[in-house]
Amino acid sequence: MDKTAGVKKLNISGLIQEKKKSPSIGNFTEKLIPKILFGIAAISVLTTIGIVLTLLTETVLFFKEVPFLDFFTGTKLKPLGKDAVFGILPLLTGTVLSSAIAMIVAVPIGVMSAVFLSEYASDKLRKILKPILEILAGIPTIVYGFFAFTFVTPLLRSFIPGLEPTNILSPGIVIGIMIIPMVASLSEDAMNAVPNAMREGALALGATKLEVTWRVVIPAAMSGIIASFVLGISRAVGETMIVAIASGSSKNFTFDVTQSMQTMTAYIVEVTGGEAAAGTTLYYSLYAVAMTLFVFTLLMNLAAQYVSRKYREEY
Amino acid sequence: MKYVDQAQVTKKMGTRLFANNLAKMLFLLSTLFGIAVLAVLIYRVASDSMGWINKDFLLNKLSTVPERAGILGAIYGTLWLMAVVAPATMILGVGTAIYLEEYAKKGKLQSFIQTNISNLAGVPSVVFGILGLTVFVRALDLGSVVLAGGLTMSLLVLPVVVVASQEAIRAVPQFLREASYGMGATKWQTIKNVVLPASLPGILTGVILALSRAIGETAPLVVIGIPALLIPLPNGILDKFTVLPVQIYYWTVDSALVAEYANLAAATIVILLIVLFAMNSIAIIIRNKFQKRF
Amino acid sequence: MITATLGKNTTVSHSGRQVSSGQPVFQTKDLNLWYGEGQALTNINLNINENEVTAIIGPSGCGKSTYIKTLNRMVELVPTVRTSGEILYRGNNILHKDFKVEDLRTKVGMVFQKPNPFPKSIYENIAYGPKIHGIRNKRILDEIVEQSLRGAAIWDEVKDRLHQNAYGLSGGQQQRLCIARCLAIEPDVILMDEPTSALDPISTLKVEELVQELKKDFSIIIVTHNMQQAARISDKTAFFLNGEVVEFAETGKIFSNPADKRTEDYITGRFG
Amino acid sequence: MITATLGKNTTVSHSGRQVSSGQPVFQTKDLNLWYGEGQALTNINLNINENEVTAIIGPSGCGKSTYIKTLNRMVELVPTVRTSGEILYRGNNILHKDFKVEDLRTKVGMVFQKPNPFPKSIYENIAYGPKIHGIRNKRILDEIVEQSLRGAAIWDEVKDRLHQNAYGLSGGQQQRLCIARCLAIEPDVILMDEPTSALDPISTLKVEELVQELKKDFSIIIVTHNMQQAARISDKTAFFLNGEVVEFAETGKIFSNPADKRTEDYITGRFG
Amino acid sequence: ACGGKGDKGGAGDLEGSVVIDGSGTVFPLMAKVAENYMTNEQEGVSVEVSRAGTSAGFKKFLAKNGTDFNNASRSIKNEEKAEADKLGIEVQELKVALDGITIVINKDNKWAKELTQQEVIDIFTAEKGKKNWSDVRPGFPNEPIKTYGPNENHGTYEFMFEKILEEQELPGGINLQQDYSTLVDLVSKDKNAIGFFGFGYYENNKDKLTAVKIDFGKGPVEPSLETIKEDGDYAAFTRPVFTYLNVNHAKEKPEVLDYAIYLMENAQDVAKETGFAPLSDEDKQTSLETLKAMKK
Ligand SMILES: Nc1ncnc2c1ncn2[C@@H]1O[C@H](COP(=O)(O)OP(=O)(O)OP(=O)(O)O)[C@@H](O)[C@H]1O
Ligand SMILES: Nc1ncnc2c1ncn2[C@@H]1O[C@H](COP(=O)(O)OP(=O)(O)OP(=O)(O)O)[C@@H](O)[C@H]1O
Ligand SMILES: [Mg+2]
Ligand SMILES: [Mg+2]
Ligand SMILES: O=P([O-])([O-])[O-]
Repeated sequence: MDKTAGVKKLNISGLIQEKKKSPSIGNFTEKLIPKILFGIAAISVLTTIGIVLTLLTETVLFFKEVPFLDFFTGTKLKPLGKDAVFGILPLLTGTVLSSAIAMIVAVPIGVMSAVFLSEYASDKLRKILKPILEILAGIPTIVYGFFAFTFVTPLLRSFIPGLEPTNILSPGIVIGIMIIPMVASLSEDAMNAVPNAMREGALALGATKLEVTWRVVIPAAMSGIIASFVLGISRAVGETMIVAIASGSSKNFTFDVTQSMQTMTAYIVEVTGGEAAAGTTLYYSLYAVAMTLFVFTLLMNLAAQYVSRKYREEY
Repeated sequence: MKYVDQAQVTKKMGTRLFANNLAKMLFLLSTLFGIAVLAVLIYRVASDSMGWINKDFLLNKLSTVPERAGILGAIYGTLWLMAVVAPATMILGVGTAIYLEEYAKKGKLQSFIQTNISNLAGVPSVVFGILGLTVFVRALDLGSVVLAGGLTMSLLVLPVVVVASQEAIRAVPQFLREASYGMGATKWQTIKNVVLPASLPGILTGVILALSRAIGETAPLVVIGIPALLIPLPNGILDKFTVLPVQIYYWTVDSALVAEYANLAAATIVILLIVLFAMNSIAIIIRNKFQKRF
Repeated sequence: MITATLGKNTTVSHSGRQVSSGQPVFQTKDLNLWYGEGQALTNINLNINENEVTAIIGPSGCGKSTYIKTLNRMVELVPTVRTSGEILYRGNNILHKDFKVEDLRTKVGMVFQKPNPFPKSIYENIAYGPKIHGIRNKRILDEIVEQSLRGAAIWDEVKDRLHQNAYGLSGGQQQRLCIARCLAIEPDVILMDEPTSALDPISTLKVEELVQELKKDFSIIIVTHNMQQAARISDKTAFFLNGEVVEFAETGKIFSNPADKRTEDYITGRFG
Repeated sequence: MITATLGKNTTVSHSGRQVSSGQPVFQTKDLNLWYGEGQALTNINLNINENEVTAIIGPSGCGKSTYIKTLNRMVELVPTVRTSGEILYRGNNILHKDFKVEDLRTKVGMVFQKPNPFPKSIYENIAYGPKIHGIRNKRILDEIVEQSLRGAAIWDEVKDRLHQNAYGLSGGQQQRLCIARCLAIEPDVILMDEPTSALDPISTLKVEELVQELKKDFSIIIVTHNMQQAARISDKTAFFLNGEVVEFAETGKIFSNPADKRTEDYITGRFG
Repeated sequence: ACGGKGDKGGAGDLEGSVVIDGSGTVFPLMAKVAENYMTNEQEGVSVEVSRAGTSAGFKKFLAKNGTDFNNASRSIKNEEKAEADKLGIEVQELKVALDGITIVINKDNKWAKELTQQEVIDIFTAEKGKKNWSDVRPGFPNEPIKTYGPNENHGTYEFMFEKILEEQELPGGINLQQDYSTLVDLVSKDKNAIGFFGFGYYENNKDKLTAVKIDFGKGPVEPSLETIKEDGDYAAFTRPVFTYLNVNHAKEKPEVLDYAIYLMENAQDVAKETGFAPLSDEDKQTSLETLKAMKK
């Protein structure tokens, strides 16, 4: 081939036709790829199915040995030893209390941070504060666990003398701190979505910023804010390492937050970390607890999606 | 007739403005609260680790003697875990995203998969641990090795990668696809040569964020079972392993026995946080550098 | 405390306010305004009188909105804004930093280009202003709501659905609702920034009639792109160009016999 | 394999292709097209000839883009599209479901309204087409790149920066790059959808000259809003209105002596 | 290849892994031996040690592909032996060292530094209703007793329950924990706490805890490496600790047997460091001979 491009021209279309004739797998690939990709996409669905199936099969076995009602109304949990008793209420109270404490911390602070960032802070300040808050969200939970155990608990014990060395209060507070960025960022998104025209309308009536925020912005952003709470609860309920480290493993049925308590997640960690020999009731109880946890968080997530979709304000 | 008494309004204005200023302070304090906690946390960890982070700590294997203990095994374990999680999430996450964005018809199936993914994102990590224990460790009989941990972790962080990749793919302008189709390219050629390269920065950002999540997760690995004492370094994905956060967990729990373990835990936390900050910075750099090129 | 007062058709003004038409409510003296580096208003001098409708016209970007937003200091929502000069509202310089904007805005109401009701019920929209200003009594609120809605000529259309969301109203109704919301705090002056530009002709007509009605009780400053509208409803007209007041006079004079060539060019549609 | 053929200035056509000017490349028969429920094209009948420039004009929304996108079936990217009728490309019905669109698009290139280079180097932009069609040889690719860039009259401007990102080029250069990219697969027909509407006058002129040049080797169909452009560069002109072809004739005739009243109204600027 | 004391240098020629679970009491000793083995003897062998507790460990030991060793702070039960037979697992008991159940109290507890054996039993059992310290002995403060101990996964729990408390019912209020570290922590932070676990966990946390001297009838005895002997003054609370070897594994995997031999040869030195009383030489030699016999 002589190389004087520009004078002599390549017959490109000829070249392309030539290539086309040679047997190619192109067509085959083209048909195969979507199928492969569908298979890959199906894995996420399979994961969910996998979770449900593994939990369900063993849970069913569990309920053959422990009556459903006894499990959900039992206030006594003594999973080890000869005369084991399985009542989930101690775990439920532990979970509910730690999540409730977490929300008591996270909701006001999260929403107030969101208000500050979205309504009061200048652009410059927001650009500095937000990423720092986001760091808080990216810290591994084990680090919070360490923090709760070695710092927050001793700190609290210095002015709550009755506080046990492991208790549900301290991890509850720390879970709350961990959730603050999530509540703040989702609530702020919701507030940012409120059109400025609405704020102007209120300001023009002589409202102060606080009145605008309280009576216009927050009501208008309510669905998003509530969704952030619901997701926060779901996170708090599912949180594991902080409670595993800092709340102890006492299975007493109590509402005293200064006491050591166990959550559903910490129970799972304790039982799998110790003994999880297949076939025992103890082993099945793991799945029953996990199933309860899964159903609970699933409902929460669906609720959050529902709230933010259904009650999205029309403006 | 007037209902609004201007004099009254003016009189009350002071209180209202005071309330506003007070609230503003309160809101500012709330925001600073989170930041203050972060500062305290970092300060505590840093001061507890003071003097414990050195070359030996990074290069020694685990030991029951605090002065000799190092985290090389946990670093190896973390790296091997990433060697499973990175490709697995990349393939699964990006594949799912491509399917949902480019191939799936908008409809029930697509929105079902989409809802499923956002629900999966909310499943507690211990539940993934149970799934990994039941399926990978027990049913597939892998044992609690890197591969089992890695696959468990991949499923856990999958939603992060899927959502980030979907956003990145959606951000590729339609006109680039048209340009490619216009040249006679097939759909897959277009995706491979145009869509994926253009969305790569966004995808990478998502993958890095997912990996940094995986690096910090503890619960699922504790659930699938990691020995309390494991000294040899893992040399492949079928070896037993430990990772940084699990090492922190054991040292924190045992700090009641050996006080110095708390320092080792703090030192390991510092290393872990440095790794995570570095990863997140890289993600931010990639995002900023390649943003808005079209 | 609650005395039945003026219906829609009475021409008596609000009790308790001195009525001496022609008295200035706003006196603007050498007002300059910058957004960051860019000057948006230059040496504005303008007196706005009580119980008149003052129209502000001018091409897009000439500073009309900026000017009326300065009158209730809403312009400050843009963080980079700087001003010099004075604006006296009934004798007090509102640009002085000690002046309380919330007070000012209670007396100087504003209606925006796009209707912006709150995502609340019609009732709550109207009651919002009185409530924040401390009126809590349900009976009084009820009366304020009715009076304001009547004042904005929308009472008959909404009286049966007071507790439904305001977003169920048509655009024109929403705009009159916003006017009613403004009336509910019984302002002294009402600022309107192109209040009809987002509305259909019939709704526009209704709002225009309403403005004519309101002028008996309030001083009104209205920005409009629509020359005919300015001619129809205003007593005085100010023509802005590039951030300056080119001409300010009786509306009749501006439209029939403008002093400035540029005014003439603009109102005859030669630019803008 | 590689046969040297006609240079830039020869009027002989590409080897291997029958050249008998006036022979139809596209015959459209009773084409109807719907987006979902809305019909966008109605009973189109149109023959497009080889080595001619065919301009398509008409007011916005009349279906011009839809029509030329049907010619390479790009219109199918909208999932709701349905068609009836036939389009024969060199005798084969391209609307038939067995027809391979990729083959069609290799022969029928397209240039879009907004320049849309890939976010790759200039070289890679041009090499993209040949590569996906299986040409991997670096030497051949080099030649194709040079030849195509020369063909699009942009070689001299970019030859020193072939490996820089195409987004560094000006809008006009980008558009010629896109034309070059299209030439690199040596299509038979080139479709252009308002190729100059995003460009400045000088770039527009360059592209117009290029079209004149290209017509020697390719059949060109160009959609334009610019009547002068259609008159300057096209041989035939089709006037579309509401999804129908109102008139299709020699460009000279359309612009000097249109048969249809609506065509006349349009080209004299009475609507559109 | 045998890893005797002779060939030092840590460059052993064996490869593979040894999996050990079971007793938390034995864990510190076993972990140290394993660490020494991996650093000094066989670098190629991975010895991993966990601490699920004796009973929990037996469940993992007596399973298909079970662990190689199970550490135990009690001897194997009959039902566990039966399970081993059923699975065809040949089990070899190896006595490793001696431990004394140590009753610990908070450092601030200045009243209960000495208790009689019966008082200990009363404190940890329910029927006697000793809810407050003052119920135990007049003069003790009128404050609630908080009892702590390892949970049912642990051999220590069973030893306490079966041997010391003679299977009397434990009160519901006892705080049972999985991890010994947690127990140490809880007792060290709770003034009214009283708990029990192996001597080693006390020995290594002397600064945080006080060990109760027990009066077995001949005056208070403090647990120590001297008193914890089979014929020592603390003998009533003394128990041997074991590790159980899966002999099938030992025969299949040379590293398992090698480790067992290393363990028996070196455990006694490590025992003292970790708070265990050493075995008699006789016991040690018997075990070693049994193990060496497996080599063929
Ligand atoms: N937030 C802002 N930041 C910077 N410049 C602004 C801002 N708002 C307005 N401007 C500038 O100030 C000038 C006057 O704007 P203004 O909105 O007052 O014009 P207008 O007369 O109301 O125009 P229109 O008729 O389009 O509403 C314009 O040049 C505009 O670009
Ligand atoms: N993706 C689509 N979905 C539904 N309708 C469409 C779509 N694209 C175009 N249409 C409709 O089809 C008709 C023809 O559109 P088309 O884009 O072909 O017009 P056009 O002549 O190219 O206009 P313009 O000069 O503005 O580019 C229009 O009524 C348009 O609204
Ligand atoms: Mg304006
Ligand atoms: Mg078009
Ligand atoms: O952990 P244990 O020694 O009590 O079984």
